[in-house]
Amino acid sequence: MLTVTHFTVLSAILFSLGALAVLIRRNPLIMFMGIELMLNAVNLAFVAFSRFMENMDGQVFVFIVLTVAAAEVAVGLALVVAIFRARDNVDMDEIDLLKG
Amino acid sequence: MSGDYFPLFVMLVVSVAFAAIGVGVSALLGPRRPTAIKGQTYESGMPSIGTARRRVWVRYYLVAVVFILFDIEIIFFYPWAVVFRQAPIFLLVEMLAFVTILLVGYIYVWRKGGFDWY
Amino acid sequence: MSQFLWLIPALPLLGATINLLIGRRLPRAVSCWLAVAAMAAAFGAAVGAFLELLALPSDAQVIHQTLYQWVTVGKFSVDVGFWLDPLSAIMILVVTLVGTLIHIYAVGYMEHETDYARFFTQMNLFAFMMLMLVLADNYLLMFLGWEGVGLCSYLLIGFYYNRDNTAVGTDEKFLSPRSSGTKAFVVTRIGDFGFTLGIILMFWTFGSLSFGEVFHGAETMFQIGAPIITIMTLLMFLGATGKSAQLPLFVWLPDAMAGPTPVSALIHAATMVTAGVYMIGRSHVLYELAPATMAVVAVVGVLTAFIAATIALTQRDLKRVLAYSTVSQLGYMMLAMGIGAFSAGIFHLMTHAFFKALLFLSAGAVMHAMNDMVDMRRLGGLRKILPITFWTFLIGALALAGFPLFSGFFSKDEILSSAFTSGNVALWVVGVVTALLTAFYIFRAVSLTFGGKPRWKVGEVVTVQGAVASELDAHAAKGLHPHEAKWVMTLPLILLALGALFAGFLGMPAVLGENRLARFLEPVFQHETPHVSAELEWLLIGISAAAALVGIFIALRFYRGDAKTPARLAAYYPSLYKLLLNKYWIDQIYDALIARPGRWLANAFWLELDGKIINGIADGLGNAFRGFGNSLRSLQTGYMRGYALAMLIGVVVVIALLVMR
Amino acid sequence: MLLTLPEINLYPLLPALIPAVTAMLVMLADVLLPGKNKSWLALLALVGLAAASYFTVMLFGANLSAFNASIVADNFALGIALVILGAGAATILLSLDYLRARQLDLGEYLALLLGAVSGMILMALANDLIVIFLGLELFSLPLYVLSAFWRTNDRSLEAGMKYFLLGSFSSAFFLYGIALLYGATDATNLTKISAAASEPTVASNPMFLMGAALLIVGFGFKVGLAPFQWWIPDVYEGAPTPITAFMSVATKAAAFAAFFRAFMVAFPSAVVDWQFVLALLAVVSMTVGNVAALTQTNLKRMLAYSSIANAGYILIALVVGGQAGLSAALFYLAAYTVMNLGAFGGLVAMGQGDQERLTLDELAGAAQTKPWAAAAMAISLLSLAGFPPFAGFVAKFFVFGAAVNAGYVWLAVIGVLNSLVSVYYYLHPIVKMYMNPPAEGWAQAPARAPIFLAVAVIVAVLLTIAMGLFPGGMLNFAQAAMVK
Repeated sequence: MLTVTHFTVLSAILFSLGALAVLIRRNPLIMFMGIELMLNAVNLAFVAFSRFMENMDGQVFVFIVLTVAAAEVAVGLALVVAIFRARDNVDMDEIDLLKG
Repeated sequence: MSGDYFPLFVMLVVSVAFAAIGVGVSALLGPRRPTAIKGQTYESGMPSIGTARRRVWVRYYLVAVVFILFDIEIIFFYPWAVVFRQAPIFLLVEMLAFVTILLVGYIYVWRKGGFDWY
Repeated sequence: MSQFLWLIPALPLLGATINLLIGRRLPRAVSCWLAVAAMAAAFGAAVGAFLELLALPSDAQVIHQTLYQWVTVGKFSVDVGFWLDPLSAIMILVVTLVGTLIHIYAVGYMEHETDYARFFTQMNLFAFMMLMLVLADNYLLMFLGWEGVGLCSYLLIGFYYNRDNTAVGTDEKFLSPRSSGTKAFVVTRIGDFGFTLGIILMFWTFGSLSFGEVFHGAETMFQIGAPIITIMTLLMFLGATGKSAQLPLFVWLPDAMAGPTPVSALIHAATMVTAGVYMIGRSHVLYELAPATMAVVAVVGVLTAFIAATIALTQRDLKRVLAYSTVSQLGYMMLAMGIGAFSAGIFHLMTHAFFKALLFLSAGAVMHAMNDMVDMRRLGGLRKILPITFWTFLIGALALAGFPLFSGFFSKDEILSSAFTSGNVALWVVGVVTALLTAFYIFRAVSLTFGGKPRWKVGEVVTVQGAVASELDAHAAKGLHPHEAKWVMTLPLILLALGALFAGFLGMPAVLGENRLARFLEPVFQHETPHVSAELEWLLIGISAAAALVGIFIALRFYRGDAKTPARLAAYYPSLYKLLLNKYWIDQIYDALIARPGRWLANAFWLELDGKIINGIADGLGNAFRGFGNSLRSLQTGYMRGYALAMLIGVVVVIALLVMR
Repeated sequence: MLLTLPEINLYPLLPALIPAVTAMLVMLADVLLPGKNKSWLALLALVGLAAASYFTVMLFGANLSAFNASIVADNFALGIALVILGAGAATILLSLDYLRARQLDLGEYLALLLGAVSGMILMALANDLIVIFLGLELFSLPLYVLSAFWRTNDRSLEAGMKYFLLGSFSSAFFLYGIALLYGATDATNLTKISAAASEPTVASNPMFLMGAALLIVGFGFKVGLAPFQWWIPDVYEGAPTPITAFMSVATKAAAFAAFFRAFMVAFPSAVVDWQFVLALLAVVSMTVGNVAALTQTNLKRMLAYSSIANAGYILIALVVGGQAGLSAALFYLAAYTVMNLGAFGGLVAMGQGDQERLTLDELAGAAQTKPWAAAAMAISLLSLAGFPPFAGFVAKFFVFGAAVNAGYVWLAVIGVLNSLVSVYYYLHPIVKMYMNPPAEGWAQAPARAPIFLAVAVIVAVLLTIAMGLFPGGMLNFAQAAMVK
């Protein structure tokens, strides 16, 4: 029988994987996918809690989060494109004009 | 609980099997005489040019982004539709407000030339 | 009048504001005399307030005026309010009177300066801040003035910011004005840290910062020797050691001489540096509850007086002799505070303001005549050429030396006899020896500067070391043609000389007359002068006078005409002479104790430091912090993924801290 | 499924709603109305902000709440809203000539700025974690874009990209925290969370504590607390200067408002011992910010580190908590807003054309070439350094005083020590401007600052002085503000 713990653990694992992607990848698109994975891990947690507590709020939150994620995608892609146009390269390890 | 989903499961199996059998049988029985032209990507009858792995015009990205933004708003229509009958006037006004905001964005993208197809 | 107490600080503020906003566009004379007028008007207002105070009965001699409530924290609030009692009355009179005279002098002294508006803005601003400090009715407002005078001092020391070196005609190496300003700022900041902590502790203890409530609370809540009061007073004294240039924080004051001479006279002799003394006098209720602190104050004071006097013995730069002398005299005032002779300390503060301002301004007149050269080895023979300056300097020197009947004699004698009668014979002995040294070094300066034959030639061009002659301004290029200054400079000298001559009669010892000053201050300090027999008093006066006379005599014999005797002495006791000449290597000790570890720390972080090694605590601390800062900078790599990782570590730490607790 | 109709009362939401509507109007007017010169859009935006301010003031004292208490318009929130509206208006004034000199699009800029203002005010008004998250995203997304708004400038782009990636990274943590708290308490409303947390089983639930910790992370990122401060120096340096000014003050105000409300309402100190953790973060932030600022030569970067340090000071007020902490924080935020806007405004005024004077060497002698901008900057920097009698001094006194009153003497002492250290780097530019000969290549003839810019800077400086000399009125107001 699946309990809320299973979902919590799964969502934690997914969240960590997403965070890991941000840390180890250099391409902002992939890092961004990692962030999306983190958000969706949270969505999973929301849905699971909502289901087990029989409280519909959590599911509504998922919609909100999805919308926010979509808006983030729009902004993120725009930034990636702008950077690519400016320097033909989007490797985050080479974007280090600002430091110190 | 799992009983509720049993018909769904049956349907899934049947549909997968149907597709697999169709493709599999035609692959087994059909004659195969490949030529260079036959091996080309199908482009609605047009001759294909260049490789598929090339850069795409950046305007496509804009279309994609606009699509995502407007597409994602659809998810709010589902819960709205589910409860619509319970308070039609109220919910209609709500949705009108929502759509109006979207419309502002639409007009903005349109006037800024986001849809221009040149 | 009592409603118009605020006018006293407001007038200089008005002057500063006008000069700040439109001073550059005003004609020079308007700008300068406006500043003088602001000071003079403030002096007038101060006299008015003083007369009104005198009219009050002596048991209620306080004018308290609250302008408005400034800040409020919970049930406690701080007002912008002024507190005029005999103590602050004396201070405002001194500040405005001496300030006015120095402003007048500065009109002449700065006549070749193009940036006069900036100078007078800052001078007036300083006067405003100083008056706020003195008139405040609570510690927070006093702190405002305290910080403000520090800022003005910093700005004015660095007034000649575009010069790397202001020491004309000498081979000695001094800090540039900019570095001197920074050094002053940094070193006093250490003291300010203590002062701030003291105020916090006070706030925590009494829930108030107004003088009335704090003193009342201290008297009713605490026994003598209460630890919290001792800590509080010690922290506040740390602030005083910074501001009033006491051991071990006095190192900034000699370098502060890089500023224009009127600044040295006003800020670094007559007024700002006495703020620490004033603060302790103002807080005497607290200090009397902390005998341990009082002992520290007295010992630090007398040691400062002695050490600074010995350093002054060998300085070659006239202004630096006076600077060390200021440190030394401030030490006397601290000694007075430490032994509970508060009114004696304030008395000396007052007389010192006159005679030290006089000495500085006279030295400034010498510089003015000698194209800014102050190395005494190249002066000499100026007695005939600068007669007024000579006589005023001489009067100042006699007062400083404690020559009988001059002002410094009475005030210094009162401190010394208080030390003796309060049973601190050791302090008294050191004080008397210091008095002898004082007389010696100041008459050494008199002899070398004015006596003997000129060690310079008419028409000789003196420059800052390494300067190219073609870069000199027209005046300096003409070479030395010393002559007496104009009346705007000599008049203040004469008036200050009168002050140095006669101010002492306000506080004569009982055997000679009456100590009016102590009686005037009685409502503040409630201090009863211990009754001593006339014989003892005569004896003490005699010893003081003898010390002064002996010192003067030796100096005149040593430096009569030529400088051979000290050279002979230096040959006999080379190590002692060298020790004194190098100011006990105090700067070097700072370097070893603080600067080196700072650099080591920086190197430990694999950092490049800019290789400039400057002496002193300032740079030591600065380097340590800068090293720390650089190591933090090196963490800010610009790589976003590194930031993400660091954030993730932060997340883990915060979770751990919160969940584990 | 049964639908319960929510009570719709938009009145308390007006402070956030009006800027949002104005943003849409600006967008429409920008694209629909003809004409090349769009400067009047700024007027439209300012009118919108003024209207929002009017309703904000009208709402004072009413303590309204709406949307099932997920929006609470109490005096604290409204005070913060006023600060944000003022910062928004000042930013518009600072930006006009900056944008024109760089040929950047005004309409888009204004719409994004107004959107950010709306989100910030929503965050300040929110009493529900999801609404807080919505507000946070609503202002973060426009700010990501605005940071990269000068898109022909590599640094601006880099700032936007870094801000975006790190910002969404931290938002994910924040959201995860919300999910965990939701799972632990079955609620996202702060008041309900507080009620649920009074049960020991909930309060000791690691999920609950972890949720609280992740909220600290999210808020800490936005306000710039160490160790979540990494983005601040890079983004502040790269972003267009008016946007840096706006971010430094308005983001801080909004995020701190929600931070305060979340921790003072949802997690009573008896239940979760967060004071110690926050005190630790405050100490680290103050120290890191001040020490790292010491060696900076670029003023924008220096002010970025200073903003980290200031976040630390304000956090002390949260640790103190209660009425005293709240009013201290509100005053501090208001003071920080005016003095930081003054400093950044002076910095904008220093520029010529699309060239900026940002490093200490470039600023040398500015007192001669740009006397008014230099004076404004000098006063603002002195105030930031905590010199009496400017706003910054009173603000610091207020925060440290509250800490001492509450028994956090050690925290106040560390704060004082830090602010003494900070004096060096604040004074350094002043020394450079006033005590150095002018840098080469800068016009000797003082070019007059554009009128809008001048108005914004003068108002900021006058407020800096007024709040220092007469903090009484502001203070009474701050004390009247409290969370219900």
